[in-house]
Amino acid sequence: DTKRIDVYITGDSNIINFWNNIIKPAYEKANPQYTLNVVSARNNIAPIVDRALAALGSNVDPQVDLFDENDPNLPKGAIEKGLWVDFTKAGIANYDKLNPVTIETKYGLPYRGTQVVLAYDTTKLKPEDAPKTWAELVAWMKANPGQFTHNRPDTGGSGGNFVRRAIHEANGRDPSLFRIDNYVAGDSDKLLAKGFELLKEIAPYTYGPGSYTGDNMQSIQLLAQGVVTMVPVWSDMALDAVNKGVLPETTGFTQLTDLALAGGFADMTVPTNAGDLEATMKLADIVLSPEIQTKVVTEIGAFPAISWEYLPQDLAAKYAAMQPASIPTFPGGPWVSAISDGWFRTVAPHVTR
Amino acid sequence: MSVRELRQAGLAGIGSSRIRANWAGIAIAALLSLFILTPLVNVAIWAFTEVWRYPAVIPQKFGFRFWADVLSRGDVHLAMTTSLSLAAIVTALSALICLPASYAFARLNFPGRNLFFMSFLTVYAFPKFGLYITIATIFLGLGLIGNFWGVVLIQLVSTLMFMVWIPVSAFQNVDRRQEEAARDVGASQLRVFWSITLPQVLPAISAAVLLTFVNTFYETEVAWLIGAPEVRTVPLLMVRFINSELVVQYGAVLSLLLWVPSFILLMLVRRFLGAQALGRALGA
Amino acid sequence: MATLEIKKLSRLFGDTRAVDDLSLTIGDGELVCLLGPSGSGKSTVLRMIGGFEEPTAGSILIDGQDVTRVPPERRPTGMVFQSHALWAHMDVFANVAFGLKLRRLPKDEIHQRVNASLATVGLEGFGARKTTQLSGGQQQRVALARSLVLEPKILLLDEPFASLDQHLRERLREEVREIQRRVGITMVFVTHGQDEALAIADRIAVMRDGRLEQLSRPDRLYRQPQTEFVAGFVGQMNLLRGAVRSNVMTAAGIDLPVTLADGLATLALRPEDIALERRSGDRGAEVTRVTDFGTHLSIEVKTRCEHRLKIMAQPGTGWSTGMRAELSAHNFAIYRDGKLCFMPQPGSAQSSVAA
Amino acid sequence: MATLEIKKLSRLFGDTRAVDDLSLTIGDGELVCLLGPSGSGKSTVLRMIGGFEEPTAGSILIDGQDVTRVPPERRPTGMVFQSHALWAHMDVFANVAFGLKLRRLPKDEIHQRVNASLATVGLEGFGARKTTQLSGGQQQRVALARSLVLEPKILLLDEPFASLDQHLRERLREEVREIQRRVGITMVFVTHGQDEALAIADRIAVMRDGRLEQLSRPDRLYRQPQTEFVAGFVGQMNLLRGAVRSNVMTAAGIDLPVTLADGLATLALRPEDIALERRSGDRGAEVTRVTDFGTHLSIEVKTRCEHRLKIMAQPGTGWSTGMRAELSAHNFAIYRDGKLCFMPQPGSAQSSVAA
Amino acid sequence: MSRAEATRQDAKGGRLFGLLLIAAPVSLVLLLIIWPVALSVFDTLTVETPSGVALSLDAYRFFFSDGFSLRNLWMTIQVAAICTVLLLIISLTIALYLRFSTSRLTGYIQALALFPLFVPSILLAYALIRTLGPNGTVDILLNAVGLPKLASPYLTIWGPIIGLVWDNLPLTLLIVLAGLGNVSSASIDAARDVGANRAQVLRYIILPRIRSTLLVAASFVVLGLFSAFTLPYLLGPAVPEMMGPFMRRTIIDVDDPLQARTQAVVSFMICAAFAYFYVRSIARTRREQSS
Ligand SMILES: Nc1ncnc2c1ncn2[C@@H]1O[C@H](COP(=O)(O)OP(=O)(O)OP(=O)(O)O)[C@@H](O)[C@H]1O
Ligand SMILES: Nc1ncnc2c1ncn2[C@@H]1O[C@H](COP(=O)(O)OP(=O)(O)OP(=O)(O)O)[C@@H](O)[C@H]1O
Ligand SMILES: [Mg+2]
Ligand SMILES: [Mg+2]
Repeated sequence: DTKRIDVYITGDSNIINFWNNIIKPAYEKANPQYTLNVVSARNNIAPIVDRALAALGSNVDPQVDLFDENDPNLPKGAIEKGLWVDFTKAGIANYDKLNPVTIETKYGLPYRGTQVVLAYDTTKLKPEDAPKTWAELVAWMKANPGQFTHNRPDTGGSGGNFVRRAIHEANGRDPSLFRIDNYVAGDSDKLLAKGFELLKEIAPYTYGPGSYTGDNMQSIQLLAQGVVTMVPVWSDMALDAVNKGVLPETTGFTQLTDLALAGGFADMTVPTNAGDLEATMKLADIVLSPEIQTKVVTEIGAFPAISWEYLPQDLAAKYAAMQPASIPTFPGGPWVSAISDGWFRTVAPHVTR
Repeated sequence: MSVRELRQAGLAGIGSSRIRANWAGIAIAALLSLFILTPLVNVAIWAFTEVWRYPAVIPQKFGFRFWADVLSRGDVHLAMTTSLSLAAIVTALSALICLPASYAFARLNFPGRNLFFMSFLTVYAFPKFGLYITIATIFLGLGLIGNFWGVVLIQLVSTLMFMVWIPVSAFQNVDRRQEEAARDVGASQLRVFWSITLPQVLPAISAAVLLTFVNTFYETEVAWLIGAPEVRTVPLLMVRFINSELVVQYGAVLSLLLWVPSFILLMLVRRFLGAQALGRALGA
Repeated sequence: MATLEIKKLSRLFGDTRAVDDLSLTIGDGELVCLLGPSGSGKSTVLRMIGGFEEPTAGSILIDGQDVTRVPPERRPTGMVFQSHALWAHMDVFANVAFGLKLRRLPKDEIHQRVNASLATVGLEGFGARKTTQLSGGQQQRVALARSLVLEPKILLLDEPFASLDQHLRERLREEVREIQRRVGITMVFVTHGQDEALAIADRIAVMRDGRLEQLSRPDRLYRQPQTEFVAGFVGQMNLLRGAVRSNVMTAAGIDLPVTLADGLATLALRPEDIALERRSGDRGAEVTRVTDFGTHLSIEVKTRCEHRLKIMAQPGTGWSTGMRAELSAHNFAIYRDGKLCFMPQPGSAQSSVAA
Repeated sequence: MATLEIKKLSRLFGDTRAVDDLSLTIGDGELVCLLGPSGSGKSTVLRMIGGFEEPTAGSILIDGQDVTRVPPERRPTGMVFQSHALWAHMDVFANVAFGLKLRRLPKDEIHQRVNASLATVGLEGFGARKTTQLSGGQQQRVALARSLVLEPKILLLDEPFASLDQHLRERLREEVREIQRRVGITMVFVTHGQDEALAIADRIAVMRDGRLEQLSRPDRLYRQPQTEFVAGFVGQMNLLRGAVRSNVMTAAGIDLPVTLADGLATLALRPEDIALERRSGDRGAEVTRVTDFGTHLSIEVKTRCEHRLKIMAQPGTGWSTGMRAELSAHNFAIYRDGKLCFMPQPGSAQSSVAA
Repeated sequence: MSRAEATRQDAKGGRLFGLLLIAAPVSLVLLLIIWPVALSVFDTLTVETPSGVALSLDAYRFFFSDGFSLRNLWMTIQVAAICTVLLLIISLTIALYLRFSTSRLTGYIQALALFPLFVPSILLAYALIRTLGPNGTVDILLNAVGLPKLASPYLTIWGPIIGLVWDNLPLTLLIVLAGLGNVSSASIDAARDVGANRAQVLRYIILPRIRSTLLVAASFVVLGLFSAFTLPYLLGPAVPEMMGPFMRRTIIDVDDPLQARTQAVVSFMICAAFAYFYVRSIARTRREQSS
């Protein structure tokens, strides 16, 4: 009889498949007495986290061992209550291999990085004309109304990071203004509001106008069906889509060069009341191993969380080009709700249809 | 009157109103077909499509590739078994506790009868999300979260209204005289129920059972909020296929797979539904 | 076959006295009809005998045994319902066999008894039919067979033919009577059709407002109704308000010798007990309508004092509207406070009537 | 008031010939009853006259105008339904007023006409009642008022009193007849009760399997039924199979002089046309049952050759079961192939009968 | 024990027996619906202060002064109203045809109208996106015959309306059909007899007669619409959103369970009003049928 480790995946199906097809066999081979249970928690992570929090202090098993991509700062007070495992003290062998820039909090364990890029239809927009800066992007949108859309910032993330790029743009393209610990209600909201002003300006030129899609996938579908010319997408997902033929070969990608769209590293979190903490730590360790990290690059087209030096040489050489010098990140925590709620309240209703 | 005359007269008769009535029928049938069938047919086409990009009227490439993919996926099989056993268990339990209750509502007099009867409406009247959030916190303490039986419990509650109301109106429609006649020839109360009452309400009960089964099978929110991670049902899989699967066709294939049982069920219960079991139960 | 004794039976529904202090004894093999207007409590009595309704007071004895609290399935009674109450999910055979099956009789015997019973009601070979494939009359007969097959001591019938048409009703009524004679069963038959009661009953119990008005043989009920209500309810009757003065009853301009104290009274005259004699000019009563029923004429006349009377005459007697006639009665009854108080000896009183 | 002419009317339901080549003319102010067994097509005829059913063939003329294809709302007919079909969401007044409102009459006139119409049916002051607060008879009268208020040329009534009890039915029947006389309206009245038809109709149309069997005045229908079916359907009749040989009709041991060719035939004898004479010993027919209906006795006898006959006798004639009697008929009819083929001249033939 | 006593005991036994039989489902409702609902309501009406729990209407004050929330509520009401009207019109048309036609098409129409009962809403959302979505099948066909594209209802208020109408059609139809079954043909014939044409028959006889049935159907639809989630979420616009998705986003994304509960209670209050209509209409129809 084997014990079960429950892993909740926030990501799209490519991530789920990655866990199921790559990590799960590796883990179960190394730890035959355990089975890995991969659960899709698509856009619905909060109740599960609440559940773990509620079970804290009782001896109830919350049936959660690991979240593959979660913000330990949510819900408020979870860290103080001791919900999350502090990885600096968890004794994970591969922890030291982590690329320091990827670490945002000691309660999160980064394991893959990705960025949002702009995917577009090369039959309608020549690669040489693709916008390279925010200003060019806005100009293009105004020249081609209805040809751009992104998904709502509460789902999926590609749209959310586009929104965050607007906030960066409105605040002098300085990502350092936004840190995990410097959200102050009121003051910070003013910074965000400036970004929302930019978005309001382009809202009339989005598809619909103002018909923001429900998720990453729906944006890709609109692009695939030729409804729009350009959407922000997660780089790994979009590549996968091209491979699978969902997006035509004629799909092009571009990144803003003045400041890239925000991306980031997925932080695994582990609740301290997980059923079998030791086995879960073994899992975390395996995910950070060079073998799996190599697969992160080759299988899902993402960036490794550990430093390139631990990965095969040829791989580093091949993908270094695609990897920008830095991926601007946007902190989670209270910022997430503030951005999402703010966007819903100020930007989305702005367009009258 | 000769046959020819008769036919002429008949045609004249058909002339005005009968044709008009049938035009109405044809119009209704056509519009309804368009409304109901178009999305379904469309999905059916997608299921056999490999590439279909605007503006081609016919998909660029047909194929069965995704069928093999879907059919070989372990999660599909697992979800199917989970969903089927969940629906079967919930339906059986629901029938077990609701049928005696509906008999009591229809035939016995006890204090608070009407109030209790109407209380089942609350199952339908309170927004599910608000409700499940609260229930989830209660369940957590009971260890029912992520538990198959927790999901069963909540699903059971959602089935109560149909499962009580439909049989109640059926029981009320059974002629009391028939039951008395059976007692008259020597049947005990229990025997009367078994041999006389039950067979007559069976169509309505079948309708209720099938509806319950279908509703449970297709339920999404409970399964997620209460059931994860243990309970992964087909609709949850569908949600995933639609929201986060790159390949559109997975959803289409799964849809087609699900419609086969739906269609069989529909054919099965159409007779019972035609008997107005449902509408009357809901108070028309 | 059994005797049935009902003692001071009452049944209240809330404040309604559906049955009120009713006593009745029915002999072995007798067929008694309960006759009365709608709501008079007939069904309630029957349902109490069958055990479907509990008496508020009083008791019911079958063959001397008190069955007042015995549940229906253990009473030796069988009931045929107005709505026949066949079980639609069983075929004819199963309907009739159900009671026998409950008694765990051997298959062969069930078969044989069901078939015999179906034969009794003239439905041989209908066993495999669905009940919905039967006409109304056939369904009623199946209901009858279903009760008869159990050989109940007492058979109760609650307006079994009310929903059938006239011809069918007459035929079935005769069949029931025939079967009753043959099987010798005790029967209580509820009806609100007086013809039916007269045609079928050994004795008739007329009910009104839950109470028993009169219990008599049909001919006595018809010829000697003990109350004004029975007089008016059974058969056609001309009821005329009037008064007695010095041993003469005067009503509607008719004078009749009686032996009664003075005071108000009601004169009851059967249509067939009035004779008409033609008068010329405008003397006598005026014929206002003549209806030919084939077997007899029904003549309506209007007397001088604007009373309307129905009179029965032989067909072919040539009466027609507008004619004038003098009336004479050869049989009558006088009621006071609703009770019979005077009736001439047969053949004695014959009085000419001025109209 | 109007004349109604039906010409070669037929109606098929699938393969069923509900009405089959029926022709009929009804005069101004006449009341014609359609009489026939269940399923004979009476309602279908009526519904075609009212416009609720389309004829498969044939035509309907009202006052000479072809209305065969005119929808019901534009026909000058009014219909009273068996189930009275009152609109439960309207009060009595609104029910009666509805048709007038559709015609956009001024309020005052509506008020006055509705009240007059309610008065006609004896329901003054019931206007504000809910229809559910009325008794069955009152509901039927409202239905009648609802049709009458529109002053239809022809009033159609489809078994309007079938669901009411005997006493009430008789009273309403007379009221309808009264109203018809007063208003002078043309009426077609469907019934399957022969008494009702005999009591109310100017002429009776007997239907069978969608065809017209006979259309006559009630007395002629009763005394000279033209077909064996009519003879058996209207009133009680003893129908005895037999044969004619050398101008003597022999049936059930009865010999009667006729003038007919030899061959099989059916003898029809009304119960009231048979006289009984008492015989001693075991000669003659045996009395098997005597039922006292008050106005008459119904006697059943069994002849030597096992034929059963019904005979009507005066009450008080003392007949009882087991007696022996000799029968004689003073009126009879002979049918061959279902058609009347011989009837003695009134008063001529009187034949003693051996039993 | 005397006989009378025995009878009384029997009656009492019957009552107890009745209560026993309904105990299981009723206690389920009490424990899993009424109790959590009461908890939710209690939550929204109180705040935790240092001195304990105090009554407070703040949550509601916020909801009813927040334009955004109100706009979502208003949209839900709009969608519910439009859906209800559409559903009633469509079901009434179909039901009238089914009730009064003898044509063979009735079987087909009925089967068709009932089919959505067996299609989960998630599947329907998927199918509608493929069909009515931008450059979906309808657009493809329009384009093929040279017509201009459809303004896609997808991601507008009409997306959920079409989906919800589709989804709720069978139940509404069944209720209306059952109601029409209570209108006797004779009463319609009688109306035509006194001169009412088809429209007038509908207006004066059928509609008044099935008024409470229509109310039942409408209330039932409205109750369902307020908690509808899948269809508005997948087919509807980002803003305004219907109460179902709004509640979900409030709890999951905005992480404000209190407001989510407030939203639920507000929806519930509106539903309760309709539930009241519903119960009253049922009582009325029952009364009418028994008389
Ligand atoms: N279950 C009951 N509850 C309340 N009152 C009842 C009940 N059954 C009968 N009654 C009342 O008792 C009285 C007698 O009813 P019952 O049915 O015995 O009359 P009936 O003579 O059979 O009439 P009908 O000829 O109409 O069948 C009526 O006033 C009736 O309303
Ligand atoms: N709508 C219909 N569809 C099919 N058959 C019908 C229809 N209406 C009547 N019939 C058939 O036509 C025949 C005549 O029916 P109709 O109702 O006219 O008889 P009826 O004389 O009025 O009988 P009843 O006395 O029972 O009312 C019957 O065989 C009946 O089954
Ligand atoms: Mg009764
Ligand atoms: Mg008829």
